[in-house]
Amino acid sequence: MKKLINAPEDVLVESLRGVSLAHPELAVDLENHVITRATPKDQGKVAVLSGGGSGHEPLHGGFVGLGMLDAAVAGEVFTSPTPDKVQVATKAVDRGAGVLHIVKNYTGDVLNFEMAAELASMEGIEVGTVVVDDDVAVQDSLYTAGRRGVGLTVLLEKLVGAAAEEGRDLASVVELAKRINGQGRSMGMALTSCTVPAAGKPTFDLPDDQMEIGIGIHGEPGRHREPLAPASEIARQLVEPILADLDAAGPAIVMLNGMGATPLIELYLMYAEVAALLEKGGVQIARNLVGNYITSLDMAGCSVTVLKADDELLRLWDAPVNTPGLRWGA
Amino acid sequence: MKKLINAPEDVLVESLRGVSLAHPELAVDLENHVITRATPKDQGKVAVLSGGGSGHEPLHGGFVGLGMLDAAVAGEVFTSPTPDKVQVATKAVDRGAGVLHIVKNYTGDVLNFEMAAELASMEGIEVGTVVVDDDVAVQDSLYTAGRRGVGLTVLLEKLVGAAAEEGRDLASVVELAKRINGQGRSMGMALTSCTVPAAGKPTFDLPDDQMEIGIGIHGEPGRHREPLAPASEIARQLVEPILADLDAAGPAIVMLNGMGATPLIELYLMYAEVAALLEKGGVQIARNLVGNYITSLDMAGCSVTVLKADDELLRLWDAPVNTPGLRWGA
Amino acid sequence: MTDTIDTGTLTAWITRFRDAVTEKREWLTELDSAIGDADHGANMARGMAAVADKLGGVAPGTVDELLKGVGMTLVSSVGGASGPLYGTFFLRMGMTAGTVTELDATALAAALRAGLDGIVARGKAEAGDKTMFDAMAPAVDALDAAIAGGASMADAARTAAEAASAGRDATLPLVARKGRASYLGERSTGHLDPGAASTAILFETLATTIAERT
Amino acid sequence: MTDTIDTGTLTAWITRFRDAVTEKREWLTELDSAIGDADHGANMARGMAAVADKLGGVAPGTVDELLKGVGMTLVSSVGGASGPLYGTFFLRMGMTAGTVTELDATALAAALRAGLDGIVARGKAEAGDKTMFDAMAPAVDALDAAIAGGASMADAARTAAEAASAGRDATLPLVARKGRASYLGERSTGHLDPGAASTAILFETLATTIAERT
Ligand SMILES: Nc1ncnc2c1ncn2[C@@H]1O[C@H](COP(=O)(O)OP(=O)(O)O)[C@@H](O)[C@H]1O
Ligand SMILES: Nc1ncnc2c1ncn2[C@@H]1O[C@H](COP(=O)(O)OP(=O)(O)O)[C@@H](O)[C@H]1O
Ligand SMILES: [Mg+2]
Ligand SMILES: [Mg+2]
Ligand SMILES: [Mg+2]
Ligand SMILES: [Mg+2]
Repeated sequence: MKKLINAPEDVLVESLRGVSLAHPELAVDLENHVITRATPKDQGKVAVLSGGGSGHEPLHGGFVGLGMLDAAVAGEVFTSPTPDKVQVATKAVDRGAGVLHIVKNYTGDVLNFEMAAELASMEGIEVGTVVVDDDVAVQDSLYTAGRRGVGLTVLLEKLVGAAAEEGRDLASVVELAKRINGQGRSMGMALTSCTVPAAGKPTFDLPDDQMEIGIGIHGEPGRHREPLAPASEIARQLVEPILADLDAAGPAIVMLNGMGATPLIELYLMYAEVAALLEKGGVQIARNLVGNYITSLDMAGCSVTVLKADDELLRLWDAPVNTPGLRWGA
Repeated sequence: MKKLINAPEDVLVESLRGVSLAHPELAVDLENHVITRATPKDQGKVAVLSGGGSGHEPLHGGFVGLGMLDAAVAGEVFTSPTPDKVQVATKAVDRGAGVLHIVKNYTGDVLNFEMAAELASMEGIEVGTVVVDDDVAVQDSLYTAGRRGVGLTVLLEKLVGAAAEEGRDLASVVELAKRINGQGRSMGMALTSCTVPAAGKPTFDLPDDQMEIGIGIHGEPGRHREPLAPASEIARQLVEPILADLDAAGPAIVMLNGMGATPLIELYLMYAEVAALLEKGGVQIARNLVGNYITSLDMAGCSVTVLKADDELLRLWDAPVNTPGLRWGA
Repeated sequence: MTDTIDTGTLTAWITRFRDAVTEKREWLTELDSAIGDADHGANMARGMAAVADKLGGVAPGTVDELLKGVGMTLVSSVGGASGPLYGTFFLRMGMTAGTVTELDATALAAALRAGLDGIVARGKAEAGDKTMFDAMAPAVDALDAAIAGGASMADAARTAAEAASAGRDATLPLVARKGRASYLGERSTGHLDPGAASTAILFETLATTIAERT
Repeated sequence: MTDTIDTGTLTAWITRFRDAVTEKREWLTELDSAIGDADHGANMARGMAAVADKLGGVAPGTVDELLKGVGMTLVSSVGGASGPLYGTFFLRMGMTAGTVTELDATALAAALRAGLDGIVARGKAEAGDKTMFDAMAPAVDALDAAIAGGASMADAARTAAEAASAGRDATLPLVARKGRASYLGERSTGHLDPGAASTAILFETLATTIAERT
């Protein structure tokens, strides 16, 4: 295992220490693994909190700041944070208007955030929850844990963060979050496995001439393995399942996301392929993001997210955001 | 070779096509591999141009925009652009006040930009040049091509871009650029080699328990090979040569840069180590950047850049910048 | 001597479980690499280390205090799916055991059954979903049956351990329908479920501890 | 028959050089991987393909037109260090040759000498710096000496080719002092210089082409 780390068990806290040193505009609670804004938002506004296992950086800690999250709770690598820590963060950011929990749909995340919400309500804090499940690689049926939450989480955090900043109430923010979740889909692929520090070796073996299609963001192998293909063919394998699942004709926000070890030169190349296919499918890309936003440690690969947009979503998208990972208009 | 590409010889143009689709605020000349701002700066201001081989993204194309570059000229992967293309870009962005060429110190870049400056002056365009050579891994002596230009290029492009935006004349911008070059130093390391698409396999072999110290940004092996070490020890091997070469006590701008395949979780962890060592060395980190800013394709590793700062530099640093790769205050 | 398990022995069980998951940590993670996210060994080792830290040196009070402490510590130190599930297991065990200092065979069986029900209440797993349930349900059933048949606590626990490890092995061909492994669909067959594997360890250590009671 | 080389033969040389660097592309890149940035083969192949594209079908005019065209095309299609250096080489060769349609041995030697001087003017390389200079300077020297000694153009070119390849081989133990390889310091020894390797090909193809003149 080749990583810039000390001991595997210290990765999370030592990395958070770096975040704390690099970003005076954030407050980092090293004991509870919670990142909040150094300057909280105004009293009376809904707070937006997300969290999950670490290893997806900049998600979620890199999205704390004006116009996006109020708090991010970091679990160990690929392991949901525990309810008590989510509860600490929820309490810390509640400004009297309730807290939205943005949860990615994984059994661990769902269970821990459920318990956290129970703890919060025992303390009289109103919590609303959206469970993001946008991954079309997984059949949403009785025979799975449901679709995973992947790339859409980034777009949702941005949009919902903007809505909360406007002063909307919790019910309306929750409704918006669920609407966004309903009209966004993602699909990802990997060229290589990632290596979990504590495991010390790649999660799966992938021969030099193979790739995984339909991966998650935790080094889970994909739905199927395919011979390595050119970017144009990979783009097709990502875009088709999305368009088969979502009537995406019309304006959309599109993200071409890297899994952590894929450089920008490749991501832009992939974006050109993906954009061409989407436009053929009737999608008008109104806004886009190209880069490493929701990663899987040192995995090489990419994912595509398509969110159907309307004037409201585009206005929320364009609203100022000032976080380490996403910044404009501020 | 596992990459998100089609044919190796098309990587540059296809990637630029993606940049063009993703960034309506940029104008991309696909024939000459030149990226400029869609809206040029005001007449009478010095234009700032940089360029070099591709494979270092976001450098340079991702730094075109308000407050930073006016043009970036992209060569083939790891190959300096040719004089004619630099000349096309120089002409395109000259607003009557001359053009600064920011050149990284490699024989190829220096020779091609030299010829380009000759061509430009034949057409009556005033060109000033700064050759960035900040890499302390290389002895600056008669026995080398001199120090390489590496991480400092990012900081220099930001600062000089801000100065040009203020309306300073070419001589003063050149002088500032040279001053910045004089007081900044970098040092890098690799955990893995990168793979040049046209070569199809890693540039160098690095056993699982070894790392390269003192690498460049083109897959050149480092000055020496060392047993793989913890982050704290790696930080020491990067910081010590910088502090041995530069009296860096006092305020500084510091960048902890990833080489392309190293995820943020590791970069922040390294930043904590580096920051601690620098502070022990009397450096007060006034501003910082942590992320992948000047990369070497899919190389895993990192570099440290330290630039001694003063009030003027910090003011220029804080000035608005609005580029795909660096954005604040705008 | 009456056939009971007291807080001291329960503590010994917990300690032995900690030792075993720590020792088998790599194996559990390897199982989780194949069909999950390569952290089950780390999760269990981290959680049980936190539990041992908390127990360390403190005289065990009542059974519910002990087991609820274990559950709370797991909930707040593991995360992932297994944290709330194993946490709930011990919390419910403790609640059902009540403020006593020892359990007889029937009370132990009832506590374990309550723990299992807690896992189902949280995770909604059914038989054949390829989860820890598939090791735990047969174990608890076997324990009940053995005790109903008049077996000693030690024999009943041994039977339960065997049922748990058979249940673990039976997860091999299953297609997962819960947890991360379910994302793999058909590709999840041919691998043991990591949670079923840790559950088999849980019952194996229980049997050994009871057998070695002093 | 007078002992000259005309534009047709010069074109054949250029074409043969293109074929050879294209064929040896992988090897040149491998040499550059060891002490550079793994692109010398791609650079030379790309540049000479562009040159061939430009020459294709066009009747060769004067020697200076031909060689300056080659030089300009290399300058504007290669990039890197080798682009301006090989580009300058051909530009200077053409300027020195002048508006003629053929060169005798002395004129050829003068043109090559001017090309070499151009490379030095741009790149400041000295003997032993481990660059293309270390193959080219011995080759040009050998050609001069052979011609001064009354050798035929073909024999002189063959001698030059042998000197170039000896010069290339002599770069093996050198510590690089110019170009990317210089960053490696002592680690640059034990490898051939890629530019010296392509220069040896340049003189080898010249010798073969002159020998096969019709
Ligand atoms: N809904 C569920 N009900 C019961 N057990 C489950 C459920 N989901 C997952 N598990 C168990 O949890 C185990 C995985 O635990 P662990 O790897 O620690 O957490 P995570 O899956 O969050 O990484 C699985 O092997 C399975 O036995
Ligand atoms: N200053 C110089 N003078 C002469 N030749 C040089 C000089 N610098 C580099 N070279 C030659 O250029 C070759 C490298 O060319 P190439 O790989 O195409 O360009 P780059 O080094 O820019 O990647 C070296 O092997 C060497 O022979
Ligand atoms: Mg996990
Ligand atoms: Mg090069
Ligand atoms: Mg797991
Ligand atoms: Mg090279």
